[in-house]
Amino acid sequence: MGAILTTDRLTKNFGGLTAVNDVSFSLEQGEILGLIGPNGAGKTTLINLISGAFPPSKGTITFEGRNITRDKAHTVNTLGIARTFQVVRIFSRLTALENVLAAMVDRRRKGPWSLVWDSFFRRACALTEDKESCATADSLLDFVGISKYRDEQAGNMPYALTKRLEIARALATQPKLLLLDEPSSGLNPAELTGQIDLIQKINAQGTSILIIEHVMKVIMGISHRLIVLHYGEKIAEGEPEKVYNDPLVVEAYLGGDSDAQH
Amino acid sequence: MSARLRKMLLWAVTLAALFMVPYVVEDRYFMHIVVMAGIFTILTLSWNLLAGYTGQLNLGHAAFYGIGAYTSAILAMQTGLSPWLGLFAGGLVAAVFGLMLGFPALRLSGPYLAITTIGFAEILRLVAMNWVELTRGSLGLSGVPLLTPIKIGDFTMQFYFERDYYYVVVAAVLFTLFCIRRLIGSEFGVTLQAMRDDEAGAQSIGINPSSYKLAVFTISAFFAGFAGGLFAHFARLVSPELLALHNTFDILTMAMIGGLGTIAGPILGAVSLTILSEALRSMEEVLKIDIRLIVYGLLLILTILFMREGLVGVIKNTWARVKGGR
Amino acid sequence: MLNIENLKVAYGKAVALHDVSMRVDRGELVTLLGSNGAGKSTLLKTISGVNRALEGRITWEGREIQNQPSHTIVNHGIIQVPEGRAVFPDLSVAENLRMGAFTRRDDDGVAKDLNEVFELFPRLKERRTQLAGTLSGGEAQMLAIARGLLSAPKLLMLDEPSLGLAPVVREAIYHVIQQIYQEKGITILLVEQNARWALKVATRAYILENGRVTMEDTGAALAANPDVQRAYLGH
Amino acid sequence: MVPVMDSLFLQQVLNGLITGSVYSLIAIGLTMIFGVMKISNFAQGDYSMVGAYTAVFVMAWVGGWLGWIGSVVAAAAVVGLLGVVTERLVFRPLMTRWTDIDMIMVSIGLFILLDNLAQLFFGATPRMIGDPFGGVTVNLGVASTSLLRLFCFFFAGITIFCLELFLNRSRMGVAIRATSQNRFAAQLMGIDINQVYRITFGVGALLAGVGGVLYGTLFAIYPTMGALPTLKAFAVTILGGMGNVRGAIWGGLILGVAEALGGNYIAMEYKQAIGFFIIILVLLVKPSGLFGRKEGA
Repeated sequence: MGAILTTDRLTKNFGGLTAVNDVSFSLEQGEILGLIGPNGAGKTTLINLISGAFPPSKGTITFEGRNITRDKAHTVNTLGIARTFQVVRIFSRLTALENVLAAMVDRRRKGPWSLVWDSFFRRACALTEDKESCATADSLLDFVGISKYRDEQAGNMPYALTKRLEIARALATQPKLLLLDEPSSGLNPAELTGQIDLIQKINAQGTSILIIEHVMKVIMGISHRLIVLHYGEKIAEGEPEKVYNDPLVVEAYLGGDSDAQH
Repeated sequence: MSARLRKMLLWAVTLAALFMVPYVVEDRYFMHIVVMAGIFTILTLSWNLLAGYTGQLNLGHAAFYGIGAYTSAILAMQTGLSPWLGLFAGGLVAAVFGLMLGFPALRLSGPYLAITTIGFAEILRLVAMNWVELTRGSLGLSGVPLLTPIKIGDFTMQFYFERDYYYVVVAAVLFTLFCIRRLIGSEFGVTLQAMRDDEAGAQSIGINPSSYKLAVFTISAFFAGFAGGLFAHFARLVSPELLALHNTFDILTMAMIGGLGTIAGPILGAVSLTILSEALRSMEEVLKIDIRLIVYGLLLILTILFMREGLVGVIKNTWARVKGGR
Repeated sequence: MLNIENLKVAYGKAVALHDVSMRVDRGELVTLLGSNGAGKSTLLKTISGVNRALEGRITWEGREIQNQPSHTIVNHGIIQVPEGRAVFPDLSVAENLRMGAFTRRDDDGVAKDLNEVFELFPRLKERRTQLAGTLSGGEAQMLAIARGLLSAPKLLMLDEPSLGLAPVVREAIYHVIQQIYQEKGITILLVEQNARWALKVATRAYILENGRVTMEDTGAALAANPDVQRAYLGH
Repeated sequence: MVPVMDSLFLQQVLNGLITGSVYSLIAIGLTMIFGVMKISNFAQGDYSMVGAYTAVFVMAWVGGWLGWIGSVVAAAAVVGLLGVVTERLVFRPLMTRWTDIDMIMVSIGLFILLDNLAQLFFGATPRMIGDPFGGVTVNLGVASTSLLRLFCFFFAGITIFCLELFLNRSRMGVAIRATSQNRFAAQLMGIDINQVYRITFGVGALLAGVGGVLYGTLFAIYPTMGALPTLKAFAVTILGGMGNVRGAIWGGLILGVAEALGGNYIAMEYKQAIGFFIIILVLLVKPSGLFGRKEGA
């Protein structure tokens, strides 16, 4: 046990706006940590900072004892952090299977030229005919429950399922930590339940998870702990029930009013 | 197994048909056109690798073609290097330039990349025009040696007539096709397409877009340079005209009309447009005007407006409809 | 005045609004609450004719207006003040206001409204010649609202007017909104994060969740409803 | 030696400014169209070509300085109309489902089409626009130039001034600027976006047309002349920041002077490449252009 991810006084400014302000927290090995907060609180920015989409203005990020503050997105992924996006970013002209296959390449060891070499001298035929890789990819599609769409172009899949495809793709990079940015946005209630099950299943396999979610039913049900951001600052942290009833959090969500009674 | 057998049979028939062409058509002018169609097929395939599979619009592709042609010609004329090696040397030198162009291209996209690549080609064209000691300027290098004969036992293959070059160019197209198909089908190809569809998504699975873009620029340039070498030893004349913008525009028109981001598209586009343009040229005697390029421009516009997936898309949809209709 | 029936809107394959029905009557201040991604902005954009409705009807003063082009909607007097203070950064404050009156031909009326707007927002008068991109967040929000007022709205739709503003500035904006409603008598459809304040000033309110209306009542009743806290947090 | 150098230097600067003002004019059209519609129009130089040929015909018909001014007006009308028509037929259908590549490609298609239609109709022989002032030269003390060239410079200036008036004073002009800054907010103001597109494209083409007459007055006119103004206009636009009208004015003058000086002091052969050297440098150092803001997040 122990912290797998730690951020120390993380700050991000965009022009004059401070999107994330002095945020420190740590995520324990095997934990599901929920990240909530009102619209514009800086949740997605925080995930972008951790995943290396852009560097923080101040502060440090440590993953498994290694300082990853300045690492680029692709490096962060090869170290063992995978993510999904608020608005899905799947490869729309590739099939579901190819989406997963693309993520399975062991990029810790292989660069482009090594893949070029492979395509002539290692692989007998096309990647989609490689039984071993396809078996692994298929099992991932099966795991998230979309094997029916294996050979469908991802752009033609129903939206709810592309969110699952994105998770399968992230899992294909064999992450130790998974960052989920609103995995249930745009889903209907029936689809929500499936999504909760899936996230718990992933966690049960030992993957730590940081999840942004605005659907309370999802976040309260699965998080071991919650962090609340408001105006880029961390205003509460702890057990879901405790955080949920924290007056400061209620205030952040419902808004203050000069003559409101507490 | 039968599917595989059918595929092999199809290949055998295609190869046999390709082999027979010079025996059926003996017209030298026609064979000349076919050879040029082959060279443009290689150019179009290589341009499409960049534009169709990584979404990078390179409008300076003709520069690589020219570099390959000059390299191979100069090596053969000044050092006596075998033209066969020259073809690959031309490809390699073009690849080095491709890598060089790749670096600025990493930070640019859309119109910025388009104009930078045009600038790259135009600067090199001016160099070819003005470095007279090496290139003989706008006169060009004439008398580039022919490909040297190949001896296999008692049999000697000479490369003198268009039909001889026809076999070379068919082999070269097949070689290019083989390489590009292998690349596209592999992990490398899937990675490129992933990047093209969503770069941030690609980074999130550990793809470093920069290094892949550099690799594709280099590979794409290699094949263009290779095609340039073929042209040099076939036409025996290399001039700065090879690097001109209109060559790149021809290439992109062929790729778009055939079908961007497919393998069959560039081949279909290059072959059909070459044939079309010859048909139009023969009509010139009747019409008294050259409407070849007008048709090119019109077709390019219409393709983008009404058939985004090009001829390949049209064929695919028609096929699906015929099959569905049954 | 505005009536929405069974509205369905989607972005590509993602359905943003399923079967939304609501109405705004003349002289009302209606509030639309809901968490991030519930579909509030989508609803406003669809009313404004920027997004297309797949199904359902929007009627304005008895006439169907769904999927009319946005400039026609503005001509009807339905004006949206977009989220994030979307002013034109390289136009001056005066030019921004002029764009607000783009569809109007009554120059005298515009001049009169401009004076009223400057009374409401004296700071904008001071900064008339300044580029809008150099304004502070609060000033830009004021400009966005002022620009909306110059369009001569019959219905003013405010999308998250207090988003990302410091508390003091927020209070000022609230004050102005109440002034616009009470003194000018303009009908308002308000999307707001601060549920407590919004419910206090609203005549009626809707709660939107995952693209569906889940509650509807008077502002006071909803404010008193113990479930609202839960509802608003997303149950 | 030094005074000679100096006067040569100033002479080149003057020549550069005159050519540059024409570059500015053509580039402003390009940058406006990019700013409002995000279209990189590679056929922009062909609008100039059409403008130049319009002038050739009007001059043949009327002649004299009246003919010259008449040809500018005619070119503006003809090319403006051409712009409106191509916008409607070629670009508008792509506005809802465009990608950078599609837009660039379709404009390249238009470029190939116009280039070759011109060869068909006008023949390959280069034409000149005759000098209505009969080759009178003006001595400005330190440098001299023909009255005609000076006239071109002032004409470019006046056109740019009129454009600035339009963009800053008229309702539609401000609406065009507003749309280029925030399309969504512009829609909410009741601005008819399609009308803005039409007018922007019309005005953008019109400027290229007028620029074409001036370009044709300074250089030769031939059917494939459009490629150079297109490339120059792109160089200027990138220099000044894509979508930035003021940037294009300065960018044009800078490119004109840089070419004149570079062509004279560095290497005449590479004069046409100077623009490319500059833009490659600019793109590597400051991709948003010398006068550009950072592109918004």
